[in-house]
Amino acid sequence: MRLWLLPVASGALFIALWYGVRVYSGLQSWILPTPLEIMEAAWRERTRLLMAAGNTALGALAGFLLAGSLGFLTSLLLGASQSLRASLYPWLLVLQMTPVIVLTPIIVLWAGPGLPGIITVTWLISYFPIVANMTQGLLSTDLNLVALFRMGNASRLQEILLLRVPSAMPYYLAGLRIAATLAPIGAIFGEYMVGNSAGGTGGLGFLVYSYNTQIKIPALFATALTSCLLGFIFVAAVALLNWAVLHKWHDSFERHDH
Amino acid sequence: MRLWLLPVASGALFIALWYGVRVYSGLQSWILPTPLEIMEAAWRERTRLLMAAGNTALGALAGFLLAGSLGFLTSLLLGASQSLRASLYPWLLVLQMTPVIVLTPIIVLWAGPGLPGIITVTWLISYFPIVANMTQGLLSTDLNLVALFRMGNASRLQEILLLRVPSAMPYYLAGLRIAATLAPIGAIFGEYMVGNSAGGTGGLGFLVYSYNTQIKIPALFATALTSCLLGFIFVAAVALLNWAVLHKWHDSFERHDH
Amino acid sequence: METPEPIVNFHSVTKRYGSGPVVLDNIDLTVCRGDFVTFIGPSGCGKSTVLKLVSGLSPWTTGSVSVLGAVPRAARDRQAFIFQDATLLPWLTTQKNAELALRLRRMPAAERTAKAREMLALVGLDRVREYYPRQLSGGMKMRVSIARALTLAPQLLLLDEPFGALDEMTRNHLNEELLALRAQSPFTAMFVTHSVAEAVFLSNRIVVMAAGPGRFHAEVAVDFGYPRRSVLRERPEFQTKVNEVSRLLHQVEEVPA
Amino acid sequence: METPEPIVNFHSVTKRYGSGPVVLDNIDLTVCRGDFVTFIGPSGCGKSTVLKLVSGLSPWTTGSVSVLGAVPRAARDRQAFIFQDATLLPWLTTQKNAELALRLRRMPAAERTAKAREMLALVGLDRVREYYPRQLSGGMKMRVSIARALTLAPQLLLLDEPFGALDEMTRNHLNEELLALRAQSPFTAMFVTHSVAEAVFLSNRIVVMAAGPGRFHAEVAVDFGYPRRSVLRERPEFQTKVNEVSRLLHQVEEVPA
Amino acid sequence: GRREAATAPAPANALVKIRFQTDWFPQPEHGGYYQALAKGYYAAEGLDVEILPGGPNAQVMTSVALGRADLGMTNGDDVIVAVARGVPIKMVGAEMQRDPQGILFHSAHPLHTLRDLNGRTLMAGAGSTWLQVIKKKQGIDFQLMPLVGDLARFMNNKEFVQQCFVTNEPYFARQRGADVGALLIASDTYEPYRVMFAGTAMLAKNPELVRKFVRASVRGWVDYLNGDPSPANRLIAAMRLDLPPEFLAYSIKAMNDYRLVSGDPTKGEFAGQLTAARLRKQIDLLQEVGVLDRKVAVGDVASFEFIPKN
Ligand SMILES: Nc1ncnc2c1ncn2[C@@H]1O[C@H](COP(=O)(O)OP(=O)(O)OP(=O)(O)O)[C@@H](O)[C@H]1O
Ligand SMILES: Nc1ncnc2c1ncn2[C@@H]1O[C@H](COP(=O)(O)OP(=O)(O)OP(=O)(O)O)[C@@H](O)[C@H]1O
Ligand SMILES: [Mg+2]
Ligand SMILES: [Mg+2]
Repeated sequence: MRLWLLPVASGALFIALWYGVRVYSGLQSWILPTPLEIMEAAWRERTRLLMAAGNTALGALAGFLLAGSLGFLTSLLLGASQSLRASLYPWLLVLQMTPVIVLTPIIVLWAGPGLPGIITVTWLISYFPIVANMTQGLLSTDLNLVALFRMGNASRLQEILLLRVPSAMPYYLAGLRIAATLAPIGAIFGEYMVGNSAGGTGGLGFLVYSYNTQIKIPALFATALTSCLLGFIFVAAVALLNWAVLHKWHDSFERHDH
Repeated sequence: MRLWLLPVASGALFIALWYGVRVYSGLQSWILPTPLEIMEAAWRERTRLLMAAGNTALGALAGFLLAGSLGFLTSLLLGASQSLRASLYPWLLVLQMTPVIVLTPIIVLWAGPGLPGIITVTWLISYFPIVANMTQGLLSTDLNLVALFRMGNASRLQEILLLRVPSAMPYYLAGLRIAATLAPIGAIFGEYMVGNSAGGTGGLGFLVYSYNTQIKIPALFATALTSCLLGFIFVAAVALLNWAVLHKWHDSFERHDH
Repeated sequence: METPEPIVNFHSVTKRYGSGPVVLDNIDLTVCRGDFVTFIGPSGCGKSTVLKLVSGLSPWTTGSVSVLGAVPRAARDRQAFIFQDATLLPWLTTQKNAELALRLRRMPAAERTAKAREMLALVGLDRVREYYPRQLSGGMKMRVSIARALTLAPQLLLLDEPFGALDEMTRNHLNEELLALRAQSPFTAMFVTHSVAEAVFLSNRIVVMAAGPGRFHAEVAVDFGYPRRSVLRERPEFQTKVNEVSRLLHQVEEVPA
Repeated sequence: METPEPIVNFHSVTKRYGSGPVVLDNIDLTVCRGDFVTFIGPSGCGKSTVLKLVSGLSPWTTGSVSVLGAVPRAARDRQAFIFQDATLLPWLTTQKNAELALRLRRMPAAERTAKAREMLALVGLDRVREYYPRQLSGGMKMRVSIARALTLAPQLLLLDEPFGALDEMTRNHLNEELLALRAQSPFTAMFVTHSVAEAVFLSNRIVVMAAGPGRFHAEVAVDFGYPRRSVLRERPEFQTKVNEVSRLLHQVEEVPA
Repeated sequence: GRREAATAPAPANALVKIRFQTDWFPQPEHGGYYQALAKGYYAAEGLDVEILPGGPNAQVMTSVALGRADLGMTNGDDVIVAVARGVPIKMVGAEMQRDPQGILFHSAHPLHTLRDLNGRTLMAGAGSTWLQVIKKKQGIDFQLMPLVGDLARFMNNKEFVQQCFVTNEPYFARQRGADVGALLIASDTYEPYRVMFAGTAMLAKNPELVRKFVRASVRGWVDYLNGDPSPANRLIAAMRLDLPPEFLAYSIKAMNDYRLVSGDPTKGEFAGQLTAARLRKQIDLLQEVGVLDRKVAVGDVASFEFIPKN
């Protein structure tokens, strides 16, 4: 019970601080709008924000699922053999470390502008944390259990699916949690980079453009707020998954009683 | 020995594929330059690239160190108590999920444009994966060992420093590895967002911007390549740290003999 | 002789883990200062659980437990617990692992190094002080854990099958060392073992437990008086006692299947 | 009677871990089909290491090892290994853990479920089939591990202190069950224990090992013939044998410190 | 696929499909095309035009060069630079005689000429051609900040100057109560067009379609700025819910005030016109400041045959 109150309390503190900064530093609403101004703007722009959030959610979700599944599969490959790891990992790093802006023309060209491009950008951004974590997880398996599988003459596939994958789950889920926060901003960034407004309405990234040029700063922050809310849905989904997968056996779920 | 050859071999394959795509798809150098064209451009632009890489490295390094240390400390707070976690985590998520573009004016105002702003953006981008991972690591400590510390009447601080931190190291290092890849692109993105320069010299982000506008695509890719090389230095440093911290005791360093 | 001071009290204690079945059923127990109480009984009957209740690592469900005049947790600074598993920190060497308990008590480095060395020598591990746990054999790991607890010189020592993974000679040797230590700096012991001979050799009281649900079946007093030497094991009254306890054990144990 | 077929051969085997000290020094050993060989010796003398060499989990340094006519690894499909630790998968229930070895052999689900149930019943764990490892007591975990290995009906069974965490009754019961299983579907066993009585009850050969470096000190033949019943333990020749082995053990064990 | 749409022989009465790529989200600066579409000028030429709205990184020239669109529009400089890099496109007509790029300033710290930029901090697209020109050609020195798209910093700092479209940002800054002005970057020394362009393949195979498209588009532009703009505005507004009608009106007025489309009649300029002389001058300038990879001739960058006569 009490645990639900804490973020609210810290939130109240945070908002007070926010007001304090506004007043004390003499900033104006086009640099740092007050929470109230933001809420007003959010209410005023609610239909557009909702529609845009819907569009962004689509890109974010698709990109996230792609990153989650491809990241999982890639890590299996990387975890499966040291040779594959040595061959592929450097190129994955290259992919990860190439600024998206450089890839933008190619993305637009191959994936197409709009949604496909946005999904690609989202995927690119949220993919690597999953791979890095899951791979570390696959390699961190208890060697006593590995010995058990070796003795059981387990195939490489069995070792991976029955042993390494479950034991890497805490790592994978930590990676998914990172990806969950990256997906919505990735989609917004994607819209910012390769979005278009085919069909007339864009996502939150488009609104960022629009509110920025129109100097509707409270509305801009309301857009950011919307993006955070979207992100919370993703994070909550991952937290649920985390609970479902781990609570029965993993030490991160502290038994009250042991 | 042979392990060093593999990335080279896969690299050769990758380059062959690249040429194949170029030829087969009829793309031209202003879309997808060949590796040779990129190397030529890199050589032509070497002085600018080197200078720019130096500037970017500075921002990336500072941002990375900041993220690594603040991320560590934040996680300690989050790992220390469930109340702190409930109070702070949601707001960290908000910070992470707010598109940087919205914060840009505030960053420039508070941190200042140029290097301080760039460092801030780099930090913002590479901070959260560390926090997410390290926190998960702190919470995943073996409960039998926790019981040992409880029995030893360990203070909360001792439990964290002597038990949870070492056992979270594999998670922290996986987070650092992600941050290492994010730092250089974060710095480039930062230059893109909040950089400034006297008349056009800046970091790689500036070059990306200007090569892109000028459709100097091979030079653009050469810039990306430079950014990757920079990233590799970061990743290599983390890999070294990983080895130093874990090889003696952690199962991810498979003993040949057990 | 003074009246013995009770330092552990169980009053009508029952225990279930979460919403699981009853694991300990209506337990009453008083351990007095200087007692060496051994718990013996079938696997899964709740011996480790008794020790966990005393240490405050696990809460009891109904009844009351007090330890050294306080709630169990509050008495931890005067307790040491040798767990059923070695629970070593994998990133510390043998030496550092043995020092850990003293380090938690903030003993200065030099002093605790010396103390840990002494105890490692006692358990015969002087040559592997720089080994990491993964380089130790099963019995060696357990001995590190024993050394770690012994560095503390506690008032109340909880021992959960500490010697189960050791060969008979080492085991007997450590039994004697344990009693020697106890003569030097007296402690009260609550001990779990599966070896009746060990129980008889070490304890002044033996509690025989029954399973399903876990409960106290009988208590046997062992009044050989301390100090005890290894020759005790050869004496006929020792064997008589062993037989008595074994008989009680046979009563409670229904062979499975 | 046929001439016994040798199925494990050590020829002048030495072993060191990495660049560490010599752990096994110049070992020669032949185990024949149907043998029940027990290794007994001080903690850290290399008993587990011997089993690891036979299973191919660890490479030997010099000499040669062959198992079931092949290099050790190649014979794994006809072996089962009960490790010194329970090594259960924490995310599987008792039942699923017990099924694991069969699952790795791709036995159909229904069949392996039945087989695992049978073995869990044998070790007395039918009531905790749905428990996760963290809900089990130390001895219960070890019994799951035993059940898992027994589902395999191997030709060669390696057992590393399987019964060390169990009370005497359960232990004796499982000793007898093990021999009963062996009578049903014969296997060769290499066994590590610290209990001399257990060694004598189970084995036809007992190898007494010495430490520092690990080596074979003596071998004792136990020719009571199978089947053996629990009454054997009461017989004087049993005690004689126990005393003989104990005496050999006393020779090799130098008490530490 | 898509390419055949433009090149396949059109059956009688059937309209020929044309894809036209713009450089940004729909906005009044694209008004002429939407007007031509709304009023049926394209249809009258036998064209079924689809306007592909752009956005950030719209890759207009790439799109056209690869045949994903048949024609596109962008800044004239960019086309010259692209042609010098080997991109197979050519200008086929002007959309605006002068590019609407300008510099936004607070009236308290005004810019009268580009020289006033000396010593100030300018937020602009790094690598923009005009920056090179004024820096290298006119010796103007300034601090550069990359253009991200926000006006917040500008609003907060009276000394700030920022690249803009004279037809766009000033309106919103004034809306928020700032007293601002905008200086058009185009000047006598540097006068980039805003142009329509086509791929060279399209030009070779189907010049007639290009001619028709340019003709109808210019007609649309003239009508948009001089007649009733509401047909185009309705189309734009449907896709840009965020743009208030007053803004559309402002933007149209600015295009007229600066005579961006019609040009200066006293210099003989008219809507759609491209002159070889101005392009020559432009090419030389770009050559001089070093943004061109190789020498290009006027004929490489533009085709003048499609420009409708005044
Ligand atoms: N992975 C390893 N790396 C280095 N040394 C090791 C390793 N495993 C075991 N040793 C060493 O080898 C020796 C023998 O170990 P082993 O586990 O075989 O002993 P054991 O006879 O089984 O002892 P116990 O009865 O305590 O289980 C020990 O001295 C131990 O320190
Ligand atoms: N964390 C837990 N959650 C649920 N049940 C538990 C837990 N720990 C122990 N149990 C149950 O409590 C009972 C007693 O366990 P305990 O560990 O006290 O047995 P034990 O007497 O020490 O056995 P052993 O000799 O095998 O170590 C067992 O049936 C076990 O399944
Ligand atoms: Mg126990
Ligand atoms: Mg062993």
